[in-house]
Amino acid sequence: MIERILILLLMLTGLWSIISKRNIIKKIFGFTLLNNAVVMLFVLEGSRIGKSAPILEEGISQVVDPVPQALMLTAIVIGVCMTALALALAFYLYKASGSFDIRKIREAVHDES
Amino acid sequence: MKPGTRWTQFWTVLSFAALAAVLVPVFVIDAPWPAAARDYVEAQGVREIGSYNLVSAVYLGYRIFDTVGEIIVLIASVIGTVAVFSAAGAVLAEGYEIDLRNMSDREKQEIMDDSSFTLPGEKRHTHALRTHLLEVVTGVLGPVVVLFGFYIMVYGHSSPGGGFQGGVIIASGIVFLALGNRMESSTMLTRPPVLERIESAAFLVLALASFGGMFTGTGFFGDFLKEFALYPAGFMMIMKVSIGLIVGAGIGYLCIAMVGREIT
Amino acid sequence: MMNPENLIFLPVALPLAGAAAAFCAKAWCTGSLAKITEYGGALIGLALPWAFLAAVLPVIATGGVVEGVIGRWYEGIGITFRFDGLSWLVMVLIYSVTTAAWIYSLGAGPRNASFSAVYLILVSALSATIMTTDVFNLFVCLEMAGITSYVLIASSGKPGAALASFSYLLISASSMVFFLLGVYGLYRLTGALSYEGIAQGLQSLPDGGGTAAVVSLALMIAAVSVRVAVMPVSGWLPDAHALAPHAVSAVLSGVLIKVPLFALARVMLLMPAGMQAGALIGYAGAFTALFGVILALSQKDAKRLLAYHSISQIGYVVSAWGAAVHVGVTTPAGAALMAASFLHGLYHAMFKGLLFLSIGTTVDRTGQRDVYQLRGAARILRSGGERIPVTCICFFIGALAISAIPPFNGYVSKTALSHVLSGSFHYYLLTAAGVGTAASFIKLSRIYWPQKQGGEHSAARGRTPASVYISQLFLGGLCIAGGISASAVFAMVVNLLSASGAPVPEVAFYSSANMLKALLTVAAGLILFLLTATKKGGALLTTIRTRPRGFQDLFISFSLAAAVLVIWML
Amino acid sequence: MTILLLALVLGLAVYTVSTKDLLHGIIALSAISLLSALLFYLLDAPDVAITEAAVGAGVSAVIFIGVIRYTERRDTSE
Repeated sequence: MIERILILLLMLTGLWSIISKRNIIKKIFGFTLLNNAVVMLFVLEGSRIGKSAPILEEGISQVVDPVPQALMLTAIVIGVCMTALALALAFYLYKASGSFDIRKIREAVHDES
Repeated sequence: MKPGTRWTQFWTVLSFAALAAVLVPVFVIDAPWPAAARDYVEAQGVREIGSYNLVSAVYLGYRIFDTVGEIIVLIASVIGTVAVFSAAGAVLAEGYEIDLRNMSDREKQEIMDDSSFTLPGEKRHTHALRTHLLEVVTGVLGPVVVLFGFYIMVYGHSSPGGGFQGGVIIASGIVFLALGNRMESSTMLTRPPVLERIESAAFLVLALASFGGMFTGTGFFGDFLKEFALYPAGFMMIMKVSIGLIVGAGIGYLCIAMVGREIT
Repeated sequence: MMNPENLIFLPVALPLAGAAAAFCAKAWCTGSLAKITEYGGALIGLALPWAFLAAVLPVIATGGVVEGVIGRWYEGIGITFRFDGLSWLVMVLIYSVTTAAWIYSLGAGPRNASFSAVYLILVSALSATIMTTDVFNLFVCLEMAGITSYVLIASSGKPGAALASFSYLLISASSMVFFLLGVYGLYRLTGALSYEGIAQGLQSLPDGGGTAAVVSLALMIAAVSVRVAVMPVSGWLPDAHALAPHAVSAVLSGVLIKVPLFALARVMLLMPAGMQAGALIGYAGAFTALFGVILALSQKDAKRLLAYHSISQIGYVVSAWGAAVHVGVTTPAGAALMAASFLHGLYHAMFKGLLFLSIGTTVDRTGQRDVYQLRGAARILRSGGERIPVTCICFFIGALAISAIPPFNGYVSKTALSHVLSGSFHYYLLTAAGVGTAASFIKLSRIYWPQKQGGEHSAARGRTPASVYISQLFLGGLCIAGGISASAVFAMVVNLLSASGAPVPEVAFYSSANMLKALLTVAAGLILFLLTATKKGGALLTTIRTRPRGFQDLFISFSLAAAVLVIWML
Repeated sequence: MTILLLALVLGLAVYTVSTKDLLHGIIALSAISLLSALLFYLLDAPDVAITEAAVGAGVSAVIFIGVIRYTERRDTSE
């Protein structure tokens, strides 16, 4: 129970970073934390049943549920792909506006409308 | 302070608190974990997929399409990231194509400085992190790391590991090669066009392999080598190797792009 | 191979193979061989699926539903795809617009093999999104469609597009994390990922899953709503759609915001609370239609105006869709609502795609995007080698269709919508939105009016490529055909959607009352337009246009929308 | 043990979000990835642990640093 509350707090930290920070790199940090928190939650709860890692060898039974682990492999990779693209765009925006501050970027980019 | 700012802060806090309150019920579920899927995979996984690592059995067998989707996300991300970077003026990985013989020492030094690992605000001399030692060690370690990546990739059915993990290790090996050999003798493997060829060819293999099962009665992304039984988990091997090559070449390309030099 | 269980995967597999071929063309081939490989890949990915769609129509039309598990594994773990009437119809939507937009991109750019590869991946992901019946696979498919759209938006190379792509990426990737949390909740409770397994699992639980299940579903719905751009969470859309390359704008507005919506319909039927949520989303959609059109009317950038219209029109689709989910899709009333909703989605894809392509051609040619500045566009287009004013005619077809003038397709779908929604609260909001639509298109069509003073626009050089005209004529033809064959198409959509053969509601499309209503709407629109052209109206529009918009607002509205949705469903 | 690790992760996350030096934030983020890899190993998920270590501490750190080194390191907003 305490573990899950800690993960919830981790998730909220990430969300807070996305919502309230003006530096776009900080926002990307927040997204990474958010993604990590869900991965941790899945794996933590997935290991509730079973006693050993899901690799069948002699005399091993009662493994943990392999499905959430397989899902989380996918989620981790998708998260890092999004992070990479977001960073590339952040880099581009920095080159275009000279700042990581979202308000300055918006001012620099959106002067036409 | 502008008049709107406090109002925005109020809404920020309110919405944050509302979402936090809403999330709590999901986090406090205390029902017993459903074991149906686990029991099925534990009983049938080895027989059906041929993999002792049950995570691999799910990842590369039962739910192969999720994995393929993830790899496609990776491919699109690499294409997009590299395109955005070059649009931003960072001409990538230029260092490998430069002919050093006709350059003066000062130009060489500039390239060295540009391609160093220095960060803005660093007080040390510009290429302090890029020592001769680093070059030698990474250059020698590179091939070993690539080999180790292949090992992880191929043996994922009986031990932790698999296509993706092996691919990431291969990518780091490629980056090692790039760091080690960049000035004197360039390796084929660290050239972006070569990496792109590997990536695209592996993607084509992956896409064509998905059709195989349609002719042998196992369906889309089905195990069409089941009847031939050349090797346990033969289809899984094709998937693993092509995924590993896509990931290795793609992430290697991405990382080389990141440590490449900038021309503005 | 001809086994139907294999065939249904072809719309996913063929574009994927095409994308691989296009990617190989970039890496391996040079010169004309590269072009041949790339076009071959596009042919595989965009043309062959049409043959498939034609081939399976007889099966689907008789109420047949084909289900297939990928790799024929055990369906408790494997990924099940379902091909039914809804999938067939949405695929027609996907392929008609994506084919036209790809042809357009040949002439007007972005013209390279990477673009084709990413574009074909997008097509494949969209086809998978509508067919999948597995929550985690839906997550993966949405992410696939998402990342390709971020890349395509950013590919226009403008800083504004990069910012739009960044905002869209961050809000939609973050909301997808909450989607994943919803998947966790459902898997935690039921141990299943397929819709069928989840529904059974929830039924066997004592309290149907309780609060946790409802919250999980609400998080998933809120996350998908971000993609659909229903009003509180639509802030990312105008910039993204206005600044993307024209061909991409057409696909984004036409296809990308609708496919997740119809995929969501399957998810919402998992539990009774989902039907509750349908009502709320329906109301949100009706308000979206009205507010979207007010914002559209105030814009001065031509493409941004169209982008706000996308929000408004998706509001029409969503309002009927929400009502359909609320009453249950399988009931006769629900089937009719769903059919009207889908029909408007399909027709909107066609005429909005057409509008984006023709306005895109115009602004490229004239180098001017401001609606208040640009005049005499038809003449400038003629100087680009356009003997017959194809672009101009196509624009007017699209504008008349979106303003619901008979006999174009927009009239048909809006008549169907007002028939099935008549008497409800939505109906009045949608009628008001129709007036605004007419007004804003009168405003937009002024760019083709003859110019009074001498031309100072820097017209682009060179001839407009033929593919630009082909794609516009293709979509324009579809708009007219959809309008003329109204009753037949509506009956076919109802039949395909209801599967059990629900009665087709008799809609008198070309009755005098409906025609009169269309005329009155346009007249009211003209009055509204004249009002906004006055000094006071113009000042009001400027106030609306220049209202502050922040990045934070996206997240604040997402959080609040999710919270409100949960409270509503409980 | 898991509680301890998670508390450490949470502390690092707060540091990541609040620090003014983006490079420190990146290093803390990599440390979070390594700690969570350890956590996954303890929770009988070796595959996820390998992936998280390789991706979180390796690839994403390289990309973050690659961006930071061409731009700026200080968080100058606020």
